[in-house]
Amino acid sequence: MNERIISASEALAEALNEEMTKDENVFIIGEDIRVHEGIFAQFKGLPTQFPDRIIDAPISEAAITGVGLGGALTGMRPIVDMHFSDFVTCCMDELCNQAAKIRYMSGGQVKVPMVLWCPDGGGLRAAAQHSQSLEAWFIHTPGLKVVVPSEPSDVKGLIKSAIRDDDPVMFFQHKLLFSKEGHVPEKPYLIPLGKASVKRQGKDVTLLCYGSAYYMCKEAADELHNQNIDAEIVDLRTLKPLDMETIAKSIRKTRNVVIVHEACLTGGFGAELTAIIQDELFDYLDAPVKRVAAKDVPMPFSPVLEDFCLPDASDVVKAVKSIKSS
Amino acid sequence: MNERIISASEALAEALNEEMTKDENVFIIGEDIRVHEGIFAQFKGLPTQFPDRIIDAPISEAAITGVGLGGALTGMRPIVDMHFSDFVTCCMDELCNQAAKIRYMSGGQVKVPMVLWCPDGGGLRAAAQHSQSLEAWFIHTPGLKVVVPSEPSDVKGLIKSAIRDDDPVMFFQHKLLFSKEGHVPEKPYLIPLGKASVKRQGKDVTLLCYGSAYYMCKEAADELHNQNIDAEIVDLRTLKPLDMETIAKSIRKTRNVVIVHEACLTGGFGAELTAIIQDELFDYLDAPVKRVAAKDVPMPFSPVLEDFCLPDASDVVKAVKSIKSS
Amino acid sequence: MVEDAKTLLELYRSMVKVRQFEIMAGEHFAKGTIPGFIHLSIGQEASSVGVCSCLRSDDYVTTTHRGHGHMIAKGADLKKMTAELFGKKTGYCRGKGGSMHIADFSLGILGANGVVAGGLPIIAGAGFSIKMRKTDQVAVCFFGDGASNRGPVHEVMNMAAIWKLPIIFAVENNQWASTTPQKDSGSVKNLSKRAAGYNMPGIEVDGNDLLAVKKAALKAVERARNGEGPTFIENNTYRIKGHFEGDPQRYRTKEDVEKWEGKNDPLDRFSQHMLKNSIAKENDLKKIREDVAAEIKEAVIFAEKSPFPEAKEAMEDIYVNDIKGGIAS
Amino acid sequence: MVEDAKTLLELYRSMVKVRQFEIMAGEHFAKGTIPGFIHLSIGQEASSVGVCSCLRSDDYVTTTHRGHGHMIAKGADLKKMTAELFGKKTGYCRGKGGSMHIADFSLGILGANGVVAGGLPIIAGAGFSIKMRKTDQVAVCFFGDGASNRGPVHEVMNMAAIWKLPIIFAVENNQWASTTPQKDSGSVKNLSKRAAGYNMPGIEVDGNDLLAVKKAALKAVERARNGEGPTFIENNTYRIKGHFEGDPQRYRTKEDVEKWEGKNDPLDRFSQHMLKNSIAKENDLKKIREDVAAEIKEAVIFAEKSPFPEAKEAMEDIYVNDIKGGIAS
Ligand SMILES: Cc1ncc(C[n+]2csc(CCOP(=O)(O)OP(=O)(O)O)c2C)c(N)n1
Ligand SMILES: Cc1ncc(C[n+]2csc(CCOP(=O)(O)OP(=O)(O)O)c2C)c(N)n1
Ligand SMILES: [Mg+2]
Ligand SMILES: [Mg+2]
Repeated sequence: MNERIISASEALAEALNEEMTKDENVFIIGEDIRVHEGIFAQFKGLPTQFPDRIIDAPISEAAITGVGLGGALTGMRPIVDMHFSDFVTCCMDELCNQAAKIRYMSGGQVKVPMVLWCPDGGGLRAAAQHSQSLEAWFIHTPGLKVVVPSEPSDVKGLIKSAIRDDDPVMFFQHKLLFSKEGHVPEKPYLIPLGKASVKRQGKDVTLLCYGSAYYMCKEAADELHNQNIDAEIVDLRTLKPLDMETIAKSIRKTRNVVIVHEACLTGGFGAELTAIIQDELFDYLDAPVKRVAAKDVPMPFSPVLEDFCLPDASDVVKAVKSIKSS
Repeated sequence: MNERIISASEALAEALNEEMTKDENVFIIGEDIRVHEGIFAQFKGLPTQFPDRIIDAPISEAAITGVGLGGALTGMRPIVDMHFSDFVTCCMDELCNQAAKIRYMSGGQVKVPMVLWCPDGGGLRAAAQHSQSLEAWFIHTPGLKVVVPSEPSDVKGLIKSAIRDDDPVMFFQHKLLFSKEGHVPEKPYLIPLGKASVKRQGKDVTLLCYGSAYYMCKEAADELHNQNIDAEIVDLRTLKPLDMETIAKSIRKTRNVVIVHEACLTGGFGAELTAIIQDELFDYLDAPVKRVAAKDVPMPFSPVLEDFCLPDASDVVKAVKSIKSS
Repeated sequence: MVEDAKTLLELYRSMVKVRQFEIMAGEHFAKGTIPGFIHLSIGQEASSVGVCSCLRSDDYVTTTHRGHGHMIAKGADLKKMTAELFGKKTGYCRGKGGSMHIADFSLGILGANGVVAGGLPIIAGAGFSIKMRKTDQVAVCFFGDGASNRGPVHEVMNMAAIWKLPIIFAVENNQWASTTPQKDSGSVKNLSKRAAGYNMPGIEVDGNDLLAVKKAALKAVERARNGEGPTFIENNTYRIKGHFEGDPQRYRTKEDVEKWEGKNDPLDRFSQHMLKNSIAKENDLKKIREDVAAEIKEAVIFAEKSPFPEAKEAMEDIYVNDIKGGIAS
Repeated sequence: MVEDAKTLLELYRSMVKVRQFEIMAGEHFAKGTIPGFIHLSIGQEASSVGVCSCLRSDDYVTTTHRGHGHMIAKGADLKKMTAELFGKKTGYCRGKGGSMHIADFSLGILGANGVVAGGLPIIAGAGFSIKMRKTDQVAVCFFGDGASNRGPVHEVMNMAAIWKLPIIFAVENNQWASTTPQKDSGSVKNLSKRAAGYNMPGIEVDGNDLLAVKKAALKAVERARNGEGPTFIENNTYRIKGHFEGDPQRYRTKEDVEKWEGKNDPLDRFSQHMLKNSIAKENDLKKIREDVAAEIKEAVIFAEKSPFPEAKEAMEDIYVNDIKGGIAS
């Protein structure tokens, strides 16, 4: 078997290359993407390969998002690079009042095949305006789909599906995961939106996670294994649509759930997941659903403080033990 | 007893009048507020009373919110009128990246005594861009406080506290509630942020609600009473900070919870509430926490469609019976 | 620009359509047949018709909360429009949009908008897409004097200028933004003056003179089709009706408004022009008004007879690949 | 504008402080003592010092991601700044802000900003508040050529103009916004040209000539203090260092940069001016540089010796009336 190992950046660049080759209506617009080929090298080779379809725009997030939306409405498949997910605050109207709603408001006259690509998350000592994980806002915005991949192979399969999808997709990729390496099949493949992946089988507790939290859960599961707790890891990959089937199957087996995400706790996606789970699987739960998430603060700069605010594997272990030892 | 009955608009105008009289640093800035004295007559008399402190601005939501923030940082206590809550999309950066975070980012150097006043909600056939209830976004934004009053007396006591509060407060008032009337004491009074109100005592089920949902619960409780179900209504009034004590006390008694809000279901504040409740009160729950909320769609225009999408008292009754008959 | 009589009469017909449609809408709103709120553009017809008559059906337009005129001038179907305003299933948006969200993508009308200046970022995309697809389409965004103070206008104008996008910025300076006079909210009286800050031609037009608008628009359209870039056109006009139907209009006097009626009315001015220059006889014009009245009447009957959508249709049209509205499915 | 020698030497000292502080910061970033990322303004000192030297300590300033110069020129404490960059408890923001969020509200410095153009709406509020409180303070917002393309700039300029707010728009056109040259992203070469669209004076200045900047700023400050309204000043300058420390700068050549060093360097230009006009001797200047070096050294020692914050301090400073970070309390 040909088990190729590449980074998430390479996986992304490869996927984009494939999709842009396949469909000449796909283009990428953002700020300062041509020279660096993406600050995480995630667009490597694309400016050379597709000189007219990698677009450097002025610092004008509203207009840039408008190019995505207006482009999508008129025959293109734009990918809008938000640079850092924190800057979605500069184009919320274009995203949430326009892109998310125009299909519905027009009675289904039109499709909006657009990807809003957002590097997000903390750990870079980049402080409060460059470290957020904002997926929960968009979960609460009907009309948008939300994807948050973790491993390089997920990145590749999901970005391709997101590009081909006819609805606006928010695609969040954690800044620290671009350099992560993993197996990525060489043949083109798609991962459908709305399919979770059971990445580790276990019988004692279900760890529900996405994005950077997957790696926390992976580490935690190893540690729990040493302590004779057998954790199952479900990487959600897509938050909207959500793969409730896979989630339910796992919970019916383990009867214990810990949800992990890097976004701050209050009002995060973990809240919604918990609400659904306790409603649909009430009788299967041996313990309350536990949530592990960042502290409810703007992300601080100093390493000591940031490390304290971000969740990590030990928090996951602690949360599991709070329900598995009771 | 002098039980004066006035509308929410009158209660608001009175409260604003009191606070503006008391503190000359309070001003209101918004669009088209002087001539109409507020489209819901909620600023009645103020332009005459305080000609220099009721400010009509150009259609520039980012700059207007900036006036609020910059004013708050330099000695004023601004109230920013968002016109319709839907337009927060035009100033999310000023609200969520700046106002919410500046105190924290500066290490506590400064206070941000600013109120963002937002009429929200549906039922006016105003369609997708004029009917939203967006409080959940701000619950997930550390640094902001969130208030959603229902009855006229709450409006008065809470807006006064919000104005005096030294942190940025998002104050959501449902458009259809301005004309609702109720008892409002004549003497000035404050209702502290973070205090829920048990508005009806009951033993069978706790209805947690805020804003327009309070009136749905009130109607539902009457109906449930006819069906021999005794509902307790807890009007949260403030979502952040949250009065978990009052909530817990009620739930420990009733062991059944239905949460009601007008915002759409997925990712709404009901999710967070559910997650906290099932965690902290797991053993007190006889049934899953149920949520009643709007459908997960952009609000449609046609009355038939809008009525279908909005929650109402009958949905609350149905939700209660789904857990109280099992 | 020499137009033959037939063309001119068609322009008149288009203006009459807008006018009569809106009069009808105002009446039905007052009666309660039209829910929600509506904004009429009566008195601004020369702007919508003057600009849109220069466009092909594959050109793009974004409009505003005050968009009936732009829609109709671009060729929208009166029946579907009326039905939409009535909230009916047969409306343009199946009853989901209403006046503020009407659109006809088959005619390049990318939507009215409930957000002031909401159409501008969209037009940037339409213009950009034209450039990428290398067609000779053009893209027009209508917006108001009030809208001109919003940030996205600046971003889009700059972007259109640096990339020479085939965009026409058609601002309708009707002197009011709700209760706010333009002179109080705008730092320049003539918004066209701002165009220079983007290296873009800025033209000020008597916006109630149909042919003047058309002349300016034709030039801008030509420029755009030739890949020479955007143009900013300021149509100076006046909002005769209240901001919304039902507006008590305490901010101005009846006399203020009257100055813009009668001989300053764009329809009157254009009919006078045609009569004076013997392009048409009063009878021709009358016939047009009657034809249009019949058409509007038909549209109303269509709308009245149409059913409301069924409640469950609310759950359709959210996603292309439907995820059934809820997250858990 | 005749300045005495002492004043001029103080201006020089201020520029030297900025320069040496940033050289130190670059070195410590390279060493890893400074976490995160930092943006240096080396080569732009005439702008920060020229403008801020016209201000009183109760005047307001908002700055940017490239804000060390503005901070120091407005009088910020070098120890607290260094400690903040190092992430220490004794820093301006107790380690919570870092380079991108330094602020000193006691000096009217309303914050650096991680969001491009993020300071502009804040300055609107500061300017408005001055007007309401009827003081004669002024409010200055620094921003970049890249920032000038963002929407809020437009909104705030219009608002400042109609209300005659005492604001100075100080754009530092350093010809680059990250990898993007100003000529590719801006539809006009001279951003000051846009001021006319707001009925606002727009002045273009040789931004590396300290006295030219100061002269323009003084005039603008006077205008603002007198209630005559805002001014737009464009300081043309150049970003000598990369966009951020560590920037490989593939978008320009060494030669491009060198043109702006040496005799075009603002510090060199100003010292030459003083030497030529016998305002100061080389020894005076040297003494200043040495004094500043000692001060910087002290600041570094202070920062190095300072403790990191304790982890639990992360839960402080969120709210004034603390709700303990969590919702359930
Ligand atoms: C972003 C935003 N802010 C405020 C409003 C409320 N509003 C609707 S129309 C309007 C006035 C618009 O004036 P103008 O752009 O001149 O258009 P006109 O109504 O004159 O056609 C306002 C303030 C809105 N819909 N969107
Ligand atoms: C709203 C927003 N968009 C993008 C960025 C990323 N970014 C940071 S600095 C910068 C360039 C700014 O250029 P300019 O305004 O000219 O300032 P300079 O760096 O030249 O001082 C960009 C694109 C950001 N921080 N905020
Ligand atoms: Mg107008
Ligand atoms: Mg620059």
